[in-house]
Amino acid sequence: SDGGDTTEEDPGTDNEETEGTETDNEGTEGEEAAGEEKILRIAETAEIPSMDPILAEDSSSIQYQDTVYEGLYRLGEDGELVSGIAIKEETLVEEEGLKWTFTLRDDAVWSNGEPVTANDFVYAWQRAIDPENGSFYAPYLMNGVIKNAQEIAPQEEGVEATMKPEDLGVSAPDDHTLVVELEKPTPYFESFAAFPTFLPLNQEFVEAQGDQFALEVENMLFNGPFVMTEWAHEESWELVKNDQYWDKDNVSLDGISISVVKENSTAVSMYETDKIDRVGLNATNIDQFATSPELISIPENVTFWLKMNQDSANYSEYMQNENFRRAIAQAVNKQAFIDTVYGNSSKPANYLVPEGFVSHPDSSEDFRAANGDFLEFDLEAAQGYWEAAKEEIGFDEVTISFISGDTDTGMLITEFFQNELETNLPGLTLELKNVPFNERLEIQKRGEFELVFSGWGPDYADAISFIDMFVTDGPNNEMGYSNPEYDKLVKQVKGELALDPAARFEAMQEAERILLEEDAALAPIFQRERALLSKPYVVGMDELNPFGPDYSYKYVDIQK
Amino acid sequence: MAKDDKKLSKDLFEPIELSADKGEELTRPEISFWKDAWLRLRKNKAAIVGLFLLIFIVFMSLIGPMMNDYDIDQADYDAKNLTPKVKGLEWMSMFDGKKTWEIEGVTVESATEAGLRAYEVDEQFVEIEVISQGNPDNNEYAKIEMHVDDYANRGYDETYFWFGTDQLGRDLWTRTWKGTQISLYIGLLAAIIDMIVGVIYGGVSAYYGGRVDNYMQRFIEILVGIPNLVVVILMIILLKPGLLAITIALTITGWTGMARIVRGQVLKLKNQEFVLASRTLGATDRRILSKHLIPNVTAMIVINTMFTIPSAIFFESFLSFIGLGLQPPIASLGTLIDAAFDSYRTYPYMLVFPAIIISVLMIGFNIVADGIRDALDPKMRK
Amino acid sequence: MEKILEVKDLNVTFDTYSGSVKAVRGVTFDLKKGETLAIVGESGSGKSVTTKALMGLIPKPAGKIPKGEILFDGKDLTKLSDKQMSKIRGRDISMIFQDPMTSLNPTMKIGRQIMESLIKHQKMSKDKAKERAIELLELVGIPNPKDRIDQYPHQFSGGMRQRVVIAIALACNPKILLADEPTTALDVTIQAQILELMKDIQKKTDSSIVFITHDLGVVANVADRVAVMYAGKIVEIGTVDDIFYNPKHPYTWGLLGSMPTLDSAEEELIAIPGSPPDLTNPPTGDAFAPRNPYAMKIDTEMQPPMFKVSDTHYAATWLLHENAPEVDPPEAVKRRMRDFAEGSMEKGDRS
Amino acid sequence: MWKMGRFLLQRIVYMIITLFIIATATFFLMKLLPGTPFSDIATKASDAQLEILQERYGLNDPVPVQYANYIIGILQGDLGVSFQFDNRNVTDLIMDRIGPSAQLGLQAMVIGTVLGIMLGMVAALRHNSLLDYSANIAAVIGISIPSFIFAGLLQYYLGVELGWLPVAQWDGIQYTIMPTISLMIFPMAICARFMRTEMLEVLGSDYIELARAKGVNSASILFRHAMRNALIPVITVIGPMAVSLMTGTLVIEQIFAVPGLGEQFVRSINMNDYPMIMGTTLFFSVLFIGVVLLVDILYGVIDPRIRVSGGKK
Amino acid sequence: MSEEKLLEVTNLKQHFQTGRHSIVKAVDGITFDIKRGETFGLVGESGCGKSTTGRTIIRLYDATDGSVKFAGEDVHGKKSRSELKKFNRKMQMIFQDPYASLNPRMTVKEIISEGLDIHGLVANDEERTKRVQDLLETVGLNKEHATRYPHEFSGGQRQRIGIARALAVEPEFIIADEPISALDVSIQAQVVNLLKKLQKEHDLTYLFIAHDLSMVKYISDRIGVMYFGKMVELADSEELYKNPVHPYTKSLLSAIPLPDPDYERNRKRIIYDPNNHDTSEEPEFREIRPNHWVLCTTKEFEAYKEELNN
Ligand SMILES: Nc1ncnc2c1ncn2[C@@H]1O[C@H](COP(=O)(O)OP(=O)(O)OP(=O)(O)O)[C@@H](O)[C@H]1O
Ligand SMILES: Nc1ncnc2c1ncn2[C@@H]1O[C@H](COP(=O)(O)OP(=O)(O)OP(=O)(O)O)[C@@H](O)[C@H]1O
Ligand SMILES: [Mg+2]
Ligand SMILES: [Mg+2]
Repeated sequence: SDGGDTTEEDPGTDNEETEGTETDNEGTEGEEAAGEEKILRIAETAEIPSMDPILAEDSSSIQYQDTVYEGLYRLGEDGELVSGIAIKEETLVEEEGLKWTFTLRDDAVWSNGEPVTANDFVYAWQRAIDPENGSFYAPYLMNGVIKNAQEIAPQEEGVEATMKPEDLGVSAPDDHTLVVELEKPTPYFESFAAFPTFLPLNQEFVEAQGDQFALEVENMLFNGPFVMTEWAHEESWELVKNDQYWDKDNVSLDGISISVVKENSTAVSMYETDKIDRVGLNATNIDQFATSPELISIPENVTFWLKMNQDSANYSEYMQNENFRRAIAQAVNKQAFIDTVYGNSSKPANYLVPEGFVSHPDSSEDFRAANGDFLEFDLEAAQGYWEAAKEEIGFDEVTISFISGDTDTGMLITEFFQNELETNLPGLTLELKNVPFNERLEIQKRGEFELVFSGWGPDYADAISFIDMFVTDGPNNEMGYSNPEYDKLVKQVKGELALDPAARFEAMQEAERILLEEDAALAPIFQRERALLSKPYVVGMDELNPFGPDYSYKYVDIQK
Repeated sequence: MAKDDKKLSKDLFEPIELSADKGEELTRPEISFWKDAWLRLRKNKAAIVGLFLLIFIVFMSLIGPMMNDYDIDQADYDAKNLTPKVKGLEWMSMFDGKKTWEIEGVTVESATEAGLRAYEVDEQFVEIEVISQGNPDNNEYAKIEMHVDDYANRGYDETYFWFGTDQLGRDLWTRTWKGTQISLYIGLLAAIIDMIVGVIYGGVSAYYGGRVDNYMQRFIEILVGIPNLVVVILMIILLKPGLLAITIALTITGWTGMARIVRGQVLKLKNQEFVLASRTLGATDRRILSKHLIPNVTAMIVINTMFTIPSAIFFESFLSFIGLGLQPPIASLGTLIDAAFDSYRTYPYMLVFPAIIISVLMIGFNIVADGIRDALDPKMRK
Repeated sequence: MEKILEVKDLNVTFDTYSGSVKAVRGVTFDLKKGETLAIVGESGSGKSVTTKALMGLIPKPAGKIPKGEILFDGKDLTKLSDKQMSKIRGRDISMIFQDPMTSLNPTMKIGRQIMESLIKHQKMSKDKAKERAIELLELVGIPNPKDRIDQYPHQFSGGMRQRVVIAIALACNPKILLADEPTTALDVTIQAQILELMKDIQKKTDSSIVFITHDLGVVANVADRVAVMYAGKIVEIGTVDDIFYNPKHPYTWGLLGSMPTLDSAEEELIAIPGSPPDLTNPPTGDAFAPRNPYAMKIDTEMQPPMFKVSDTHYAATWLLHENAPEVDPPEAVKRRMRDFAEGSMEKGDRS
Repeated sequence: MWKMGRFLLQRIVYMIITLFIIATATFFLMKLLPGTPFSDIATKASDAQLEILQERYGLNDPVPVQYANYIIGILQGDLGVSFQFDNRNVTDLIMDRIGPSAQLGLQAMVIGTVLGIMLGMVAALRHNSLLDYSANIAAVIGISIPSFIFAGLLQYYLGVELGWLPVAQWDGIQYTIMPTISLMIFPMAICARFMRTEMLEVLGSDYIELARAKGVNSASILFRHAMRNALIPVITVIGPMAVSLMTGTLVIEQIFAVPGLGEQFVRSINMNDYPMIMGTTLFFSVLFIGVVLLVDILYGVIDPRIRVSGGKK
Repeated sequence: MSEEKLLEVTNLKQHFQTGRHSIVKAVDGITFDIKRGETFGLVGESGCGKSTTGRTIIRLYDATDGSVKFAGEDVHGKKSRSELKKFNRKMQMIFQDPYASLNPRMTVKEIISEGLDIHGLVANDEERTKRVQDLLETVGLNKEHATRYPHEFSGGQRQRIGIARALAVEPEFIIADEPISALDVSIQAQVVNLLKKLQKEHDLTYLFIAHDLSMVKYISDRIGVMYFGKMVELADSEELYKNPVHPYTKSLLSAIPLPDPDYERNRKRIIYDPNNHDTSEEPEFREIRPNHWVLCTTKEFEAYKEELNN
């Protein structure tokens, strides 16, 4: 996620925990008036934290790495996986999904002219899993999926590594063939092929750069649709169409120019003065553009919720009470929340797995279709549960803590919840804590809270990305939720059901139902949409990819 | 001259006894120091205006929140972002409760329609003003101004929010005056800390001079050198947010400027003869500082306080921002301004009122401070 | 002798918080070419304000000249604008200030402070002005003037600073030199040097001097004529001999009596009791009356006009009225007058 | 001259000691900050990985060892590498960012001070006139209203509405105008206030009267005679202020998208980027102490009565 | 006047370090004593070290060398707080500048009662008010003045306040540092008369510093003449005035302007040139006549003697 910036400000795409984003200074692209050059101009809120693929952890790094590098696959115009360096149609999956053989195209080259070979992948993946190199994503994604990854970079406490990076289940029989062996059948492994951690690297070049690799333009080699020509850190960077890219004929833009603008109102002003072509809007300025023909809204696969900590040191008695939780979950007017805090067309969420994210492998029905809504706003019901909880626990008044970020939006959020919950649930008082993002994560980790407002976006196109969070003692559970039935389902999903996509899908739906309907463990609030202004001539940026980079700039065009 | 002299009768030239002491008697009746100061202050018209402003604001901060039925945390989502409306003042566009939106569209009609839809307004509560008809051939949009009577539209016909409402639909009048209370408190606190810590520190440093001064000045440098933010974040962990935290944060950082100023002045004063005189009487250093030196630095102290107070008011909003200040829903002028700044283009009224109050407060304080300085300076007494 | 300056019924008031201070109340005198007029009087009697009025330096807007004329060169200086005045200041009329410690700009080199008016009034080039500045410093007796012009005031002793101030005043050979207590802050030896210097220069340039002081010894040394001021008015004016040997005003008596003589015996000095009146509400009668041992009823009711004693000698006291009783000056003053009359030769030998 | 040298030497020794204490205090205070530089990624990273990272940056050493290493680094002129920007040198990062901040700060200080001084002088000259009152009220408003409000208004009116100036970014002198104006209001107001007070005193002094008696005209009196003598308190105040302006102000930099140091510093703190925090702190302190020293020397230049070594006693 | 020596100053030196290598020898080895009940005048040109002598005696400065004994006790020796306090009661000072020596923000009552409070001489406010009123009366002011501020007074009145402040603690010895230089003549007389009256009434001893010889002569019993940090001549005032020996003294006397125009027209000033001294040996302080001391070399001593006898 993005390097620790306070999260409300942050698009919060990739699977990191995130908090309501108010804005997203989304790319702006402006085109030179002259018309001959198609330059897309965008404003970002922050510097690209890293251009080293194995260190890509945030939406910005992922976005720009995807733009200048290319892996086995990439995301196509509609967000589906398409051929990248590997020719998708020729990929072989054998041994019940345990062995994947990719065939690489022979016309792909690095920006120094050297061809991209299978060895570049082997080197890069080994480099990624090597604990010495400090990649968080590599073990997170590879362990338990790619053969021997777990032994090379064990993540459990006290477990020593028993293998070396060379033992990773990936090999290059020849320059154009890459063989990957998996630990167990993993349906979503395919999405990895488009993820930055799995990008190829030219060993000779990388080693020559030493620890300077990817720090400056000179320290990088590109093989994607664009190359980076200028990188003024924290100020701006320039991408120019890659003339050596194998599919350059299908790249429409001549270049992308990105500037860092932290202040949303400034970005809006720049948009208005025609300096940028796209800008995110937040609650404070969306009203002003409510009628603008240039206003668009893009749904995201990000859900926000209130976590209710059942392990709370002083209030576990309350927090473990199902009626208590249910009362809280159903007492929040989610639409009012969206109107107040974001003012855009985000949708109230009565679920965990976002709408439009994944669909049933057989029926192609959306995940939501079968599961529907849980824990909708229902004041009467909520108050009923509340009374019941009061009775069961035996209290009249209670003060619990509520944690949110210390940004403007964070403050607004806390104030909203304070007002809403205290009004709707008589006797409840929220003690508010607005803390910096870092501090909040620490508090969450230590479990020193009762309620926290947070959200999650997926790294890959599979509902397990969400479902997996709430297994007993899961690293991101953080709220003391534990249900053996739920754990069992998750285990099955990750294990024996791997080869039965439909059953697997349904098991996840069942898990969600248990979590929300039976246990009311989480209070879902909303699924975020981005409101932004986009110049009419920008084409190909009206939807987000379901995971990975937000947009595929390869397919973006400017049509005046 | 000569002629008139003749008329002067002889008895006028009788010698008389005039007591020599008479010349030394007071021509001015004796009045107490405070009464005298007050008289002088009263003569200073500007100071009276300033005093009136201050009293008005203090008074309003106490009375204001009680003047209507809203609470600072009473949110009504349906009433959010309403512009100010005051009964009887509707003829002023500032207080008519109407919002103006600028809308562009392909044609005037489509723009109107888009506006009605986007802002969810019923046509009857809207006045449309066409700014430009647009020209579709030229890709030129039509532009209209839509004046929306939001109160009526949302069914709040008979309601008046004098300063409008905020994003959560809370009454800004109440919040602003409550916030004024807090900011007044902060300003006072900062001034007191400045007076106590800064003045004493600067005074001691300059008075003892030499090595003491050298070390005390280096200490200030160290204090200024260590980043404020680091210290403040540490305090978040150690302290519960609230008045104590604010007080401590202000105490740690607020007084160095004052100390430097006072030091400079005391350096100038400390060799004056009246100080030496006191020393020959056997006065302790403490006495010399508190009775002789500090009272003679008041002018500079007053001026410097004027910088301290607004800085403290905004420092408080910064503290609130990082969770160390006052906790929501309580607001201060600083936090109101901070929060309103983001939407100042859409809802300028949210920014305007607290900004005006803080400015008026400072102007009032300033004039009064100048006046008080003059009034308490015996030299101004004639 | 030709009159170079005429002051007629000059009044100066200051607006203050507590009302308007009538600092100068109808002062009339004239100044002849080449003469020295000394003005004496108690602190606050309006001596400085009078000279400031001559210079057009009454601080505005508090100070005003509600009445009166100052005729110089056929022009009434009270009617001139500040800009016109600034052409006269420093060139035709210049001024020596009382306090050498504070009247030089501490942050400007001595040389520049002298050159300033030369450049302005005489349109000299920088180099010329510098030469002249060195000459002037030499003239006022400052050794090594070449090095000294590049120093700052704090590097000069009090006496030297006062000489610099004099050099500044003399720079443009003014027709009138107003010296406001130029030696009060100096010790006697330096005072004597400076007085000699001023007389010297006056001889050379034939300028007129108005010399303010309250030291009667200094007056006796420099003055041709003397004006005695009290509470904003001139109460007695005459030649130096008139004033010292035939004083008529009780205030003048008081002044003369309060100075110890080097051979006076152990006796009490004759102090003037009390302090001067508040000039916001000047008394209706004679302002000196409350402190006057010879006060009469009329003193409390009417201000005395100027009575003529001789062609050169006038005094404003009812004691000179024909109806007034004859009074003698106090014993000490009489004795002093006697001493003066007979023994100046004898004392002159002393040194 | 050599007296001056000695004085400087002595002050520099003090400066080094002061810096050392600042570095030490900041270092240990920072260790008390919540979280580690990696807490934001800790959701995905396992403890083992964090361990490796901590090891790599030497964060597993006992604090005294870390401290010693850090100080040794400083002595060798090495401020370390940033945590948030992998492997990037702190010195380079500061140098990258100081340019815009310093330029804005300097411009704002110079223009603000000059205008403030003028305003203060005029107000003093026209004491108690309408002009004086308005200048005073303007100064109070300038002090009472935070700079970001001016920034926002300027950006909207001059940038968006009138289109006279670019709304943001950093690409030439015209980009510096609005941030400079927003930044300079505060120093301007302060200078005006102090200058007025001091000027009133100076204008009432004997040497000004003497200058007027010389026939010097008003302008020369103001600029040649009065100004210099009134500058001492102004300099005392603006010295340190200049340092804080030149090392960047978060809000203004954000509003105008200026790649400056202020913004970077705040982020470093939010991210526990220890080397960046330390580096910036030291940088700031060196500047601050240097300016205090400079101010002391300036006292002597402005007022020859204050000897260099007499500035402090 | 008794023969008891109240103050003995021996070889007193006060050097100021003004730069690393520049030293101002403000007072450079002076010796004299003051008897109980007498007035000792100290004259000399501006900057010759008169004030410094006074201030060193009252311990505002620590002496560089030499000793000051007050009533037999060494003033500059180490002292406890209470001893110091006692000393501060016995010796007081009246300052040169009546404007600078009164705190502008204190009322007269506060100023005068400061000493009373410091030394705990009054028990309550009533007593304090009473004492202050008495003191005001003593110095010729009236009690209504107690509530006023210094700037409301004329210079002479201010100087009286300074005197009242010094008297408040009932000292035995008062150093009057040019108490009249800043006042105009008529007021000078008031102050001098007052000082004399007080001396009679309270048996005070004065060290009276001034540069105006006629006033000093009038008030003092004995006079010391200082020049550049050194005492050049010391004698009874009559004697000094009648038979000045040291050329500097002569020059000083000749410069005093007298309020007699005839005399002034004829006056001849004697100019002192320090270079005319005999430099063959270090000058010493010698008694040229009983109780008449002068700083001179042996050669000069002879010459002066000769001159005196003529
Ligand atoms: N700027 C002013 N504002 C108000 N009153 C003033 C001002 N200047 C002078 N005065 C008053 O005018 C009167 C005359 O003052 P002036 O300075 O002429 O006295 P002086 O005779 O020169 O006394 P000194 O011998 O002390 O110099 C005094 O009462 C003084 O207070
Ligand atoms: N604190 C000090 N530091 C350095 N030099 C000093 C100090 N105080 C006095 N001096 C110097 O010592 C010398 C004697 O000063 P002092 O004040 O005793 O003279 P004075 O005889 O009292 O003169 P005046 O008649 O002007 O009061 C002067 O040259 C003065 O500059
Ligand atoms: Mg005068
Ligand atoms: Mg002295």
